[in-house]
Amino acid sequence: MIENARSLNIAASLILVAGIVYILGPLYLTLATASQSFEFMLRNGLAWYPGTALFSNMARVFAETHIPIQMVNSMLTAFSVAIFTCILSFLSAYAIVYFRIRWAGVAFALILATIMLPLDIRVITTYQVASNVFSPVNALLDVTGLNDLIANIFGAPVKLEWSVLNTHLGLVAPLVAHGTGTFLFRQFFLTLPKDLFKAARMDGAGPIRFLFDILLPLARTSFAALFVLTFLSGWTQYLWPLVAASTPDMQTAVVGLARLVPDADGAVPDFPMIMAATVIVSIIPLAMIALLQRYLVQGLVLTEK
Amino acid sequence: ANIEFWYGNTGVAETAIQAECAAFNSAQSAHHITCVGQGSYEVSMQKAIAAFRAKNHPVLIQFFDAGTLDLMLSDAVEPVEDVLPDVKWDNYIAGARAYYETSGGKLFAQPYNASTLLFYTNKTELEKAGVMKTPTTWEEIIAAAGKLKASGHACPFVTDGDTWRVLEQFSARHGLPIASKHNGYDGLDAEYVFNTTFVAKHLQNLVDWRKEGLVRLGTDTKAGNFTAAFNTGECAMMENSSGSYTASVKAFDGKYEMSVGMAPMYEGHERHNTFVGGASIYVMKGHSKAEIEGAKAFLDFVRDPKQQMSFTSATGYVPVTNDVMEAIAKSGEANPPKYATAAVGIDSMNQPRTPDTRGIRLGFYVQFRQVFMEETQKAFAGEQTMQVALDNAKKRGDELLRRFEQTYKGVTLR
Amino acid sequence: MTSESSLFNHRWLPFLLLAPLMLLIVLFFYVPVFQAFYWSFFLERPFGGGSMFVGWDNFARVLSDPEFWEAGWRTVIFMVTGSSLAVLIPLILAVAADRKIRLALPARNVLVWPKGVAGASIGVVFAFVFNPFVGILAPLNSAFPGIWAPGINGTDAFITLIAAHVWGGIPFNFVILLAGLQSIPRTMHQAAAMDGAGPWRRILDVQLPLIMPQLFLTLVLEFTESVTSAFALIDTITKGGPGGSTTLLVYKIYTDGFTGYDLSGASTQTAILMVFVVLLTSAQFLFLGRRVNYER
Amino acid sequence: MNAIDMAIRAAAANITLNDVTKAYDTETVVIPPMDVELRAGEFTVVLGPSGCGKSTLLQMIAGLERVSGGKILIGGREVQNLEPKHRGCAMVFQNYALYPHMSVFDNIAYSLKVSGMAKAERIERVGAVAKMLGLADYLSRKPGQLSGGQRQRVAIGRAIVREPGVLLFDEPLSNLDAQLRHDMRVELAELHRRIGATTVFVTHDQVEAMTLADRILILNKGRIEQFDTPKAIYHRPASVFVAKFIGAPPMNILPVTGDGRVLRLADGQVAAEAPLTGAYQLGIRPEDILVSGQAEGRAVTSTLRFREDLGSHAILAAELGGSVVRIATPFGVDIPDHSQLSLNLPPARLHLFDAESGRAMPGVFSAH
Amino acid sequence: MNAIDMAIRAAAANITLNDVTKAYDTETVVIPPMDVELRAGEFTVVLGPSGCGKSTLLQMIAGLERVSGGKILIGGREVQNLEPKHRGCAMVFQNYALYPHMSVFDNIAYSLKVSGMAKAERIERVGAVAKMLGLADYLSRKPGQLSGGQRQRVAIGRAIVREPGVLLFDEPLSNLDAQLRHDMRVELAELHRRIGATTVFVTHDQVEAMTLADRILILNKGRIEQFDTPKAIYHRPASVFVAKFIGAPPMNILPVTGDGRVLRLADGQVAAEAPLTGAYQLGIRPEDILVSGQAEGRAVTSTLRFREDLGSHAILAAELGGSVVRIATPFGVDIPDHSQLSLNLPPARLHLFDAESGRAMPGVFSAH
Ligand SMILES: Nc1ncnc2c1ncn2[C@@H]1O[C@H](COP(=O)(O)OP(=O)(O)OP(=O)(O)O)[C@@H](O)[C@H]1O
Ligand SMILES: Nc1ncnc2c1ncn2[C@@H]1O[C@H](COP(=O)(O)OP(=O)(O)OP(=O)(O)O)[C@@H](O)[C@H]1O
Ligand SMILES: O=P(O)(O)OC[C@H](O)CO
Ligand SMILES: [Mg+2]
Ligand SMILES: [Mg+2]
Repeated sequence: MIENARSLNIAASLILVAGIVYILGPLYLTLATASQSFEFMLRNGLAWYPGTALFSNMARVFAETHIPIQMVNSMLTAFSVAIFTCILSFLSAYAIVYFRIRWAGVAFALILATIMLPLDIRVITTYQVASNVFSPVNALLDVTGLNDLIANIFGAPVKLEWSVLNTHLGLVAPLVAHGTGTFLFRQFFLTLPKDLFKAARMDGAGPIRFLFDILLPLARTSFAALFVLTFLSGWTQYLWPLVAASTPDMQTAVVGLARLVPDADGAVPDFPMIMAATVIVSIIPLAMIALLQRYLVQGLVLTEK
Repeated sequence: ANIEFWYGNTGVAETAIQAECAAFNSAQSAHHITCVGQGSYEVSMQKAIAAFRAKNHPVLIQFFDAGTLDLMLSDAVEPVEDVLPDVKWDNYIAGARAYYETSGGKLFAQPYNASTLLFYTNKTELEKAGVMKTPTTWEEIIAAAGKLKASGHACPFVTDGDTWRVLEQFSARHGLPIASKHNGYDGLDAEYVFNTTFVAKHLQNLVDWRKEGLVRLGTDTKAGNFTAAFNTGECAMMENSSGSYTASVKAFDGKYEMSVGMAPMYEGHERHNTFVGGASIYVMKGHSKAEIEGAKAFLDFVRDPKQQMSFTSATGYVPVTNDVMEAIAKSGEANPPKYATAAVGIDSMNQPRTPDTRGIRLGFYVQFRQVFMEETQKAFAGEQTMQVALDNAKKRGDELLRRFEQTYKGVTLR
Repeated sequence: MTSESSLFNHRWLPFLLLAPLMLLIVLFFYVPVFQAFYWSFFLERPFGGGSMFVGWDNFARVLSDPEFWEAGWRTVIFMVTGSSLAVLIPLILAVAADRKIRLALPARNVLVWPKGVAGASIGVVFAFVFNPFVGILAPLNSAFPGIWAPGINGTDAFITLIAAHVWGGIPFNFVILLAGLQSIPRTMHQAAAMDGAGPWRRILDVQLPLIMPQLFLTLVLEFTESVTSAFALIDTITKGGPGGSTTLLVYKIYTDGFTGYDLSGASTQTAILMVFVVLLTSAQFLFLGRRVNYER
Repeated sequence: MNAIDMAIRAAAANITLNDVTKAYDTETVVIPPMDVELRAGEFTVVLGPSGCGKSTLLQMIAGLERVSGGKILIGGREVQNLEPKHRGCAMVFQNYALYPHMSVFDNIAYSLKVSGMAKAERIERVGAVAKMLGLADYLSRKPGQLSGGQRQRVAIGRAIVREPGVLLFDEPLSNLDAQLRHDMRVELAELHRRIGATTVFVTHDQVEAMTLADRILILNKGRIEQFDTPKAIYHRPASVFVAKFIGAPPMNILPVTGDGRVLRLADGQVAAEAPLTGAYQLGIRPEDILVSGQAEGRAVTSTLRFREDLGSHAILAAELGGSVVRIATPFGVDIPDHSQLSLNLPPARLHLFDAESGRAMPGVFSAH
Repeated sequence: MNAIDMAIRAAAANITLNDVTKAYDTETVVIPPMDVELRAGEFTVVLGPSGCGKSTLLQMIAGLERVSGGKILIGGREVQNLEPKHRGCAMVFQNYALYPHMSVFDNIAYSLKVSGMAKAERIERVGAVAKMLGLADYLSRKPGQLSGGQRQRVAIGRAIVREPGVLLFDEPLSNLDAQLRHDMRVELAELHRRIGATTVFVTHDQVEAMTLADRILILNKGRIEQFDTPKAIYHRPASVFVAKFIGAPPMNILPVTGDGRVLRLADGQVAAEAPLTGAYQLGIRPEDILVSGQAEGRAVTSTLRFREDLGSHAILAAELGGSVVRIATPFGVDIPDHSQLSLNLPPARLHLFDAESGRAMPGVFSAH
């Protein structure tokens, strides 16, 4: 446009500089501190410039903390959350959009409602369920009186027990029980031309063929977006892994990192090492963002519609 | 059998516990123990409760003093006296027994890393400021603090205002009740009374002294944590658990000279015993015979005087059986610094006892500790007066007690 | 989607496709939600056993507890200040990044990074960065002792939390708002330019009104987000202190439930919080949602 | 001429609809009972305004939409309950609905693959179709890399590769620009001449209908208004609806009243002679009105409102008896810019419709 | 007739472009130096294929796009460096670009508000414009609640409320369906008759151009091919480009060779007499070709390829000398379906173009 927008452009540049500094500042300080020695930190506090101890600090993280094994847990958790969310959401959205089922709307509403109450709010009772995933079944048997019947016949009521706490399954499953992915795929399916479906039917494709031959290849981008999104959110989860895993070896890296700052110990926290751990813990998701930023943005934008 | 043991300590103590576990595993081959650190006493207890509900709990768990009543009524633990009927339980030091035994005199848990509150000074700094005699009373501490301040010392005395330190241990050694019914020993219907005792005055003093720059809170310090502030030399005096002794010694590392003594009294008050602190080991219900056998073996192992001695020397925690002092004496290493806390700690716990200084038997007490901290922190921040803070804490604490009472309706104190 | 022609007719396949997710959702969403409401009518013992029906007692207790109201009030304050800042700042950044300036491209990349940093990680970092003695404000503190004391001053602690919350909230809101801005047709700017509105004025008269749907979306999501994202930050930065001044409801529920073993009270508060969140979200949809959707 | 052509020509099947009805919900009937027969090899264009049920009709034939009642026979076989793939129909969609992730070859071969045909045979069949459609060089491209015209050819290729008895088109040209649309139309016409498949082509563009169809089926709210050759539709519209729907500008319709001897316009001028009484609608096409000077028979007077000069001819809009009539001037004839025009309405070019039902009344004027 | 009309008529300014050029980047010149004068009050249509620079030209006049060189004068004032709001132009955009969040009133009043006009005056001005455009009843609606036609009127209202010297339109009708497009065209023509603003109207639709323009400016790759009245453009195209761009179907262009006496088609048939030597392009419009029987002068023989019957007339496609020529049969004249057609090319209707440059060579045949 011809008009002179210099003042605005200068203001915009300044704002962006401020924004970038705000975002990068803490990250830089983290890196700088992570590369200084503990003694340096004791003397000077926060490090404004990088030092040389980054790798020795990192080496200590690997030698002295549970972070390495916890990174493996994080990787497993985040990857499983992402892959299962992608698959289950894809299948459920497929059922909702492409099949004549009278209760499709109800099913979708039930799935979508999960967006409203995040896991953090219902953590106490979710924990309870995770401690015995059969508890609803038991309760049902009790309430319906079936158990009395069973007790009369077999001598004892049915009490099924299966705790998923402190297992990878337990870390993952409640995070997958979420509707965002279904929503995302549903939106995507709705943007596909209906004629594509009809064409496939004319060509003789049934539900399974249509799913694999047409829908799946076309949904690749959505898959990537959702995968990145859920991977990141799986990696960065805090409260759930905090409560669901009770041994350090089952905990995720983010929880392990937070635990590095001692509650009430005599020592001054070893911030250089903690910051080195922060760097290590964040490196995978950050690399992921750097590489797949495009998909992430697509994923975020898609959720709008 | 393979058994698991959960504990809450970190740092020096954690290292010592892990060493002890390793020693146990290498000392015999019948059992194997895995010791899992949970990060803190509170978290350890949370996890234990959660795990127990999920039937996922280990056979041995370390619980801290504050959880005693919750555990006694939980129906989740087997009293150690029942598990190990043949052990000579009266060999355990009186202070620990008083805290962990039922009204019938049955020990519920095996005392493990016992501590009590001690007074630490940085002798070097004190002497630099011209304080030659280590203070033993609050009056002396404040006088010394004044001198330190005058000589330009930024942080004469440091505390974190923790409930255990400023309320429980203070009340005990001054012979003051914390709650009615002898701190709950005589029934679930106890009520808090600390807001009416001398402890209120002491806490008000702390607020005033902080304003004068004589006392600092851990958050006021550069280190951000009161023990660290003392250990780095930033602060000259503190009252802290014997369990942190070794860490402090290591931190001083010849740079400063340190003294430990009994926690300070106010002049004109008769000294009573301090409570046992730290934690003890519980045997959880719901495990196989073999696992119980393993648990028993471990409990026997850690009771061994030799083990206790090395644990004490590694951490500063106090021995829990009476025969250990003799063993230390025999070892010829009776002098500080290695066992410095043992004698003074046991001495402190063996001061004259009243029915109000047996221990604390109050429900949801862990939560109460938080309530107390929350309210007094507001007083330190100047948002309310200390008296209001204590009144609030009492009110909220009583609500906890009433809820506990209701929750365990029909269950009687043993 | 009522048209028969675009649907498969299959009896059991859709059930099969939906079953895995539905099972998980029922098990880990609906059962817990139900359980929270159920427990709020019972008194539970920490180690289990002997749960007792107490009717509305728990609600009466929670609702008459000033701590609950204070935590609730703090939650509202956090939601309002936290989410408005976490929308406002990305909004300003998005408006700036929407312009054709050299910095726009790197900014669009960098501003997404926090999405990869966990709340708990950034909490650890911010706790350090805002440490009154060694952090960035240390110089200020040595000049005016006590001016910045998040360890003792509740307001300072709150500010630290909000700064960290906004930091972590930038990517999502920034991307959505930027997408909204970029979807404004060029001709709309041109029309306003022809009408005599300069670029500053167009921000107010054209850009902001036209991204109302995106603003609305971010605001709604940000509200529920702020209820929950706070947890990791509180747990790593303030632990709810000092003096409970940063104890929001989520954190209180967690500490009451897990640290205080008060499962009943925690469930009751969960139930109340759930109702609150659901009501709030619905209200936002009813009152705001209606106003922001117009055809282009 | 090649094997594919022959096979399709041989397969060409006739389509019979018996009392076919369609209602999406119990309330609104989209297609009331319909009886029609489309002859084998014939090119039928279904024409009608938006929402009249064209696509619905097509999809019922294809099997993409269930019939609510009645029978559909393709090549004498009852098909209304068969799956699409068993009906021997193929379809070309509005935006072609090519599979964007598959190459041209895979797009065309997909239905063969689904039906389990061996690979070698598939390659041969697709090769033949591609050659016929001039796509042989593009087989490995993705649809996104093709021009609009090539895409249409792929869509057609996909449809004919199965050698269907019936080819269905649902507005395949509606999203193209004018030039391409014209070219595609010509190509389609040639293709049909060549392969001779029974074809049903849905559109709402009358030029397409006029130029492609053997017969045009005009739908109005699900009912057949007329089903006849383009010529008959244009020159002998069966109703006012058809008359106004076809032609650009469309036929002028004037309300007239008969006094038993002449038909008068609203302003009393005599439009034509006819021994009728009562209200009627008189139709005349713009190009059939003669402006005075070209006189022939009776003249009426009108006021010129405006003119649009299109170069090849001009369209005049004039007010006559309270209605606006449009007059198309013949090529090269310049009409002076008078504000009063004297118009001739040649009786042979007049169409008469019942005022109420709008049905044509043939036989009143000589042309019918 | 009302105050607004008068004000706009009075403000109408002429536009002069002196050597105006535009290049978006250093490589590609979108508009090479252009000189043109648009007269005050005139309705100029800018016509050309997609990407030829129509919008660019318009936006340079409006001030939305900087000129790369040259001067623009509006009403004699040099404006190329002024902000849009200071140029006295108003613009109507393709999709109208109405502010969806503002009511009709606010949309129209926005420019007045920005310029700081008092509220009372604003209400009055908007009221007058709304009345003139028949929008008075819709002032409180949002654009989303209006029909396409009403939206266009709002867009026009927004443009004229400032009483601009110049009204600019960038393909305002291109997204409408045929019927609405026709109606809007008529409305626009009437509006211009009424307010008489200097108007520049960009389109690539020739019917719009023919029916609306006082003069048509035909652009080809940023160059002016011809700038003249619609009649002149149609009947005296200045180049092959113009000839092929205007008319549906467009003018037939046949390569011919002159031997000094006659012009011969590629197959040797004589197309016309002319004392020329060398290669030329011969143009004739489809409606100007006479099919034998209508004979007049010299005849050539061609082969009929296909015919498209449009009812009112038919288009024949025939092969003549290696090219396809299209012949539009006059209304009502039926051409028998022979495969051999004898065609007359009346000399008065012939256009001759230079084979290389494509420029018209007037004066060779009588019409020019
Ligand atoms: N799936 C459906 N459910 C309900 N009504 C429908 C459905 N599909 C179409 N209709 C209705 O049936 C009628 C006919 O629709 P159809 O698509 O056949 O029209 P059409 O003639 O193809 O129109 P167009 O030219 O716009 O494509 C319309 O009124 C439409 O609203
Ligand atoms: N902002 C721009 N930057 C670079 N090139 C541009 C820009 N805008 C237009 N162009 C180029 O300038 C040429 C003319 O574009 P313009 O939009 O004026 O064409 P147009 O005649 O309006 O086409 P259409 O009929 O498609 O609207 C095109 O080749 C186009 O690609
Ligand atoms: O720090 P410790 O281990 O001595 O324990 C102190 C208190 O007893 C904790 O409740
Ligand atoms: Mg249709
Ligand atoms: Mg353009």
